[in-house]
Amino acid sequence: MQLSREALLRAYRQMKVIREFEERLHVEIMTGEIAGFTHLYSGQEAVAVGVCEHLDNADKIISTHRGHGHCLAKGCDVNGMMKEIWGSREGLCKGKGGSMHIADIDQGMLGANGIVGAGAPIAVGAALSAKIDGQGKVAITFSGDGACNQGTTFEAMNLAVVTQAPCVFVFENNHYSEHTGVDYAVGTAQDIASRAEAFGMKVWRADGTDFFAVHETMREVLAHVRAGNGPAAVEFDTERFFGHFEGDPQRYRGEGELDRIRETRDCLKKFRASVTGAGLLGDAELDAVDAEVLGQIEAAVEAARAAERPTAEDVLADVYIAY
Amino acid sequence: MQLSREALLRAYRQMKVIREFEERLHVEIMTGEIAGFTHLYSGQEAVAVGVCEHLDNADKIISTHRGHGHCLAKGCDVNGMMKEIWGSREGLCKGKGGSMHIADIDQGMLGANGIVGAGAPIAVGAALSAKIDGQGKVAITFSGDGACNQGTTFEAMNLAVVTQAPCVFVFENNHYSEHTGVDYAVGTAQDIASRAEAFGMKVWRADGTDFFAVHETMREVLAHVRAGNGPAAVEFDTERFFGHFEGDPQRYRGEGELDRIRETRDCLKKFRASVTGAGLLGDAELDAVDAEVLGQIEAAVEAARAAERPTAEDVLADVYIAY
Amino acid sequence: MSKMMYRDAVLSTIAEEMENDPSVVVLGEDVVGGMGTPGGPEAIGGIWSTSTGLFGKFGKDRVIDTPISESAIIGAAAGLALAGKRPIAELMFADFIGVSLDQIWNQIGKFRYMFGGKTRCPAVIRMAYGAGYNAAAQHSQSVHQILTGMPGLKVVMPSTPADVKGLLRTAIRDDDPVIFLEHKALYGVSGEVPDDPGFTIPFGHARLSRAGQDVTIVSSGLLLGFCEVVADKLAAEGIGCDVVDLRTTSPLDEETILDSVEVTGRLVVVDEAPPRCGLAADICALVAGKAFASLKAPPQAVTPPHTPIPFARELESAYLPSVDKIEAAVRKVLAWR
Amino acid sequence: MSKMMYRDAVLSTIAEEMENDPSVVVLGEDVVGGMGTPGGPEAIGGIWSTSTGLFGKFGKDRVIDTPISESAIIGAAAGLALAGKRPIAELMFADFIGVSLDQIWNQIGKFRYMFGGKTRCPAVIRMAYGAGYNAAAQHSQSVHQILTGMPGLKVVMPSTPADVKGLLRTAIRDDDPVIFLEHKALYGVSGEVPDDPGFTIPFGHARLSRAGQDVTIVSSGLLLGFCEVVADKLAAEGIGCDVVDLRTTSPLDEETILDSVEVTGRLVVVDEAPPRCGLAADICALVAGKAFASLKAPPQAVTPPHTPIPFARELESAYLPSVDKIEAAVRKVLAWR
Ligand SMILES: Cc1ncc(C[n+]2csc(CCOP(=O)(O)OP(=O)(O)O)c2C)c(N)n1
Ligand SMILES: Cc1ncc(C[n+]2csc(CCOP(=O)(O)OP(=O)(O)O)c2C)c(N)n1
Ligand SMILES: [Mg+2]
Ligand SMILES: [Mg+2]
Repeated sequence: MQLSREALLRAYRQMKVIREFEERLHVEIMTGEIAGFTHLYSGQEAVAVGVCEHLDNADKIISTHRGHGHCLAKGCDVNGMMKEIWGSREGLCKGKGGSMHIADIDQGMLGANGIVGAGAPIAVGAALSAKIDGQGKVAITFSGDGACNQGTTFEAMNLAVVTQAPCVFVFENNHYSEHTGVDYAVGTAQDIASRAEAFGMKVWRADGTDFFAVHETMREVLAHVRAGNGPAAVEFDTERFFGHFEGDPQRYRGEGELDRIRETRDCLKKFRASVTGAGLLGDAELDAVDAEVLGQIEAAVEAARAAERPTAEDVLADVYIAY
Repeated sequence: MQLSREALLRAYRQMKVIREFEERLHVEIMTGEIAGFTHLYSGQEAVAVGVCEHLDNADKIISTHRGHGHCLAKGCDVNGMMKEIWGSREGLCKGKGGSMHIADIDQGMLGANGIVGAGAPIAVGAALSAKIDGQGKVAITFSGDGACNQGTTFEAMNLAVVTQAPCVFVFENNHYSEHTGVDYAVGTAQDIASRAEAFGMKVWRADGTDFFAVHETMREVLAHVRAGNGPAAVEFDTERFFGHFEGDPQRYRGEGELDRIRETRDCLKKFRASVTGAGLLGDAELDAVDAEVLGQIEAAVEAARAAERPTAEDVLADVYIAY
Repeated sequence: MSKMMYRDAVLSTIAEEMENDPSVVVLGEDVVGGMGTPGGPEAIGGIWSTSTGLFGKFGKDRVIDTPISESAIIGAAAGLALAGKRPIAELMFADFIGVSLDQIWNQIGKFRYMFGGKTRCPAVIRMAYGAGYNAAAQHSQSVHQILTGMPGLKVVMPSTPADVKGLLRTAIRDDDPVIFLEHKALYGVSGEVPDDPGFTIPFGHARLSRAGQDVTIVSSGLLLGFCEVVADKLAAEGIGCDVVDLRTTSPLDEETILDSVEVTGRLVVVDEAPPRCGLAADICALVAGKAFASLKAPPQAVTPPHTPIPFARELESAYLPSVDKIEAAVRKVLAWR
Repeated sequence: MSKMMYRDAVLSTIAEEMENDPSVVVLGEDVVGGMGTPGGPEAIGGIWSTSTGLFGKFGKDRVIDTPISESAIIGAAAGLALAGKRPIAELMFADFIGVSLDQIWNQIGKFRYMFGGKTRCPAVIRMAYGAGYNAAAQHSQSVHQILTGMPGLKVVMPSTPADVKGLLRTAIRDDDPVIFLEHKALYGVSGEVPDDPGFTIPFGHARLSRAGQDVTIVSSGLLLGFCEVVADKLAAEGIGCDVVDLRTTSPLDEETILDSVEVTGRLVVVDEAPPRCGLAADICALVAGKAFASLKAPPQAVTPPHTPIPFARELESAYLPSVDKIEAAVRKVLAWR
């Protein structure tokens, strides 16, 4: 289905925000200013955006350790996120969560998650809530090719089928879990989607570096799930452009692999080529978006750097609502 | 493949021992003499025996909460088991384990297990040990139709495929997990075996109330696995004759279901009809086995009743080898 | 007041709260029972009879029978709670936190804090715990000591039907995650329960079930009753025991404990968990740290030994704290010096 | 003696034991690293560099790289151990006991007892624990208090490279299951390690890392070093501290602790776990119970507050016990009365 100019521009912008957010963090992290483990989403933007462009705040998503892209695509505030990653008390989570634990319940973003595989059952719960409400809302869980081996992911798929929960299992196969290849760690002779299918749900597959493929596939998937046909799963083939976490020397990559995927599998480049080729958008307007986004990220970094730091008293706040 | 008279008699005897062991417990439990939760294996004997007749002590099995049949089929001592169930210090586990925790490592019986799904990963470990030893030995895990929904079972299947462990996942589908039907709890549109297949292993299916079907299937399965082709799974369709545990009023059963399965799905009856029909064994020799087994069980119960009771000091023994 | 069993106090409170608040949802294994069987839904409920009839009343969207997948059960409760519902998840046995701990500890217990205080996670996780049924090492355990040690969780251990009623109402209405521990051996015990639909018991308020001047006995759950027996026996000899029923181990009512010890100077803590890093040690340390000057004798813990729970009747009885062992401990602190 | 880092003491000990005993097997996520990638096996090892080179030396049957399936990892270790091997399983972060606790707690820890004492389960489960890396609530936790409370498990917490060497040898050779806790912030710390291939340290024997007459400080792991700093500072003022490095929390060397407190009469326990039902309370209760008459001041615990572990640098520093907080606690017990 043809997207409007506005929708195209918004999708591009969303992907670009994620890309620049991550590319900037990659640089900033080397300065030592940012604490903790950070896992960057660069390269996978088309998945987060292609999925979340179909959702509103009442639809829920739950993310992973590599969560920035999902958060941004679902509408989390760029400044609030940057401040969180900087550990400021003005951050989305007051500096208590950091990169791996960003959440914004009001946006339907139920949290990045440091525990691989933990998100899937939580999404089933959110989907069961949507089922009770009966408004055709869904819950979506993002999982990696590594997370798809965790028992919780399997249990969640079965529970979703049994309860006919409106839940979508989005598998982002970027071929690596930390330093291990998907061909080793996922035993199946076929693919991740086939394994999901064996649990009794309908599955789809698409190129995760092609925004249009993701978006179009998700249209079908969501039509199926919102209509009350139970859960579904999608496997997107995608690429991560950086290491598993910042600091990873990536010696497990093939020769020239990083250059090749940046060259041929870059969702932003592919998007631009496609929309300009089809005459839907021009390079100039995309360049304008690029410039604007760069400015936004620059401003976010400056704001994060200047933001208020938390204090020792903050440690004790917010454990319980009432204790 | 045709079994020898000796093999046929032994198989029948093994099944009969299990049957009479369980039928007797069913009666004894009502007297209140036996403590704890007891889950009886009556009805499923052809699976335990059809599997274990192919194994020697260096092959390992791991069982479930419904473990008596597997233990007996794998060679655990009848008296030692009865004493254990009676909680005697002469029991196989000195009265510390009870019905749900009988093990006999020397027989390659790595334990009944009170935690549903816990056995599968343990079996993979035992299989990895066999792989290191390189003697063509295997490890077998028995799981119910309920246990096949536990995350550990799925993780174990994937790990077995990834590591090409000589492990066999035997699924005993008796249609119920406690009070819930398999059609509800196992989401897949197909069967349990199909789900195992999606993990990348070869699977088989057979009638679990037909000893010959089980035995013949396991011959193929074990030839495949012992030859180094990685793990395999088998789904046996079977029946449990008693409640989930003793005391279960079984209101979830269909009308006449218990009579029907005792009539048409009794592995002992089917075995007898088959071997006498084919002229391989005569009713008289089978009756002789029956009588002998009844005597053995009677003796075991008497021995258990008379066996030494544990004392308070025993509580503190055997936690650590050296502390 | 009505007389009812502990298990019925659980069931009736859940039913009432479901009636009052459409966001309350129940999930767990066999909470309906009979799903997918010839007997059909509710042919038999769960083994503790704590959800009987709920499915018929509230339907399948709010009474969710699950496969044997405890991580998914607790995870689903987490998701329901984050999405605005008030899930009550049932673990059939407390021992099954082993297969679902991450969702309890690292998820439900941490959301509010990790997410900067803006997230509510009003999930109740009920579980049957405790020994006394000869269910052996994997079906008899106490887990409150493990969960009390986990920040973000509230932990409730009612010892009477009335406390079940008042504390479970509070739990369901609480905006924080609550672990609700039901002792298996208490399910069949009857007691008077207030009829007032507004009756609740706040968390962090212990109950003084016996009052005396000579020794403080702290306990909860099944063993509370054992302590009362000892207190009554000693009362006949003119020895007065304060018996403190904790009701909730997190939050802990430090004040009631410390106030009592300030008077008595002597403390016995009776708990069903293993001794190391357990609740008994926790409370002995609290008192030693904060009421040191009042203490006339070493704080005494009565717990099982540091072993798994054995099966045989004789072994399990020897394993568990008994009235005799409690009495001996009390006499020991009274005799000190 | 050789100077080596804590992480290298782990790696070299594993390599030596694998060399000596063909039944020793290693398994875990990325213990090989690079499996199924263009870079190939060992392209990169695990994130802690504690298994580098093992695959090349001992091959894929004895160095088993696993999918992300912690229950299966620990379960497989259980099966390997029951079948006669000596598995060393690695959990990348101690926090992942959440997804594998059943296999640790209800399986590995209980086999020997449940099965009547005839079963050996010589599994070592290594895990990186502790805060200090701003890894936030799900990647920074201490878990020794949880596992120490579980009968059947031995729990080891080395604070120096030499202790890693001696204790890990003992762990691998032990016939019981052992939890081996490696503090993330110590991996890069260097120290002298005995070269003697027979060097082992028995479990249940604490180390007196500083000796003094005035106060007993008990700790382990990373915080031990903080306690030493405090002891050295106070020594300059003429205040003598016994600093007890527990080395193993189960079995616990009660004797060394009690002997010390009998002399000093004052106790400070410094521990990284949350305060409730933690190790600090455990040891305070032990001392209050068994050395009551010697105590001149209330036993004092220095622990983080009862909150999850926050992310930001300022918050994590404020959360963790610090040299200053330890010093203040020591001065407080010294000043008591
Ligand atoms: C339960 C658990 N096990 C292991 C880890 C460590 N870990 C973090 S990310 C990761 C790899 C995840 O791979 P994948 O699911 O493919 O996601 P990707 O990193 O590719 O986005 C691992 C092993 C963890 N955080 N949680
Ligand atoms: C982790 C765990 N969850 C739940 C239970 C309670 N339980 C014991 S047996 C059982 C049903 C198992 O069904 P299935 O696997 O089909 O085996 P069957 O009883 O039919 O032999 C349940 C739910 C348990 N023991 N362990
Ligand atoms: Mg990946
Ligand atoms: Mg079954």
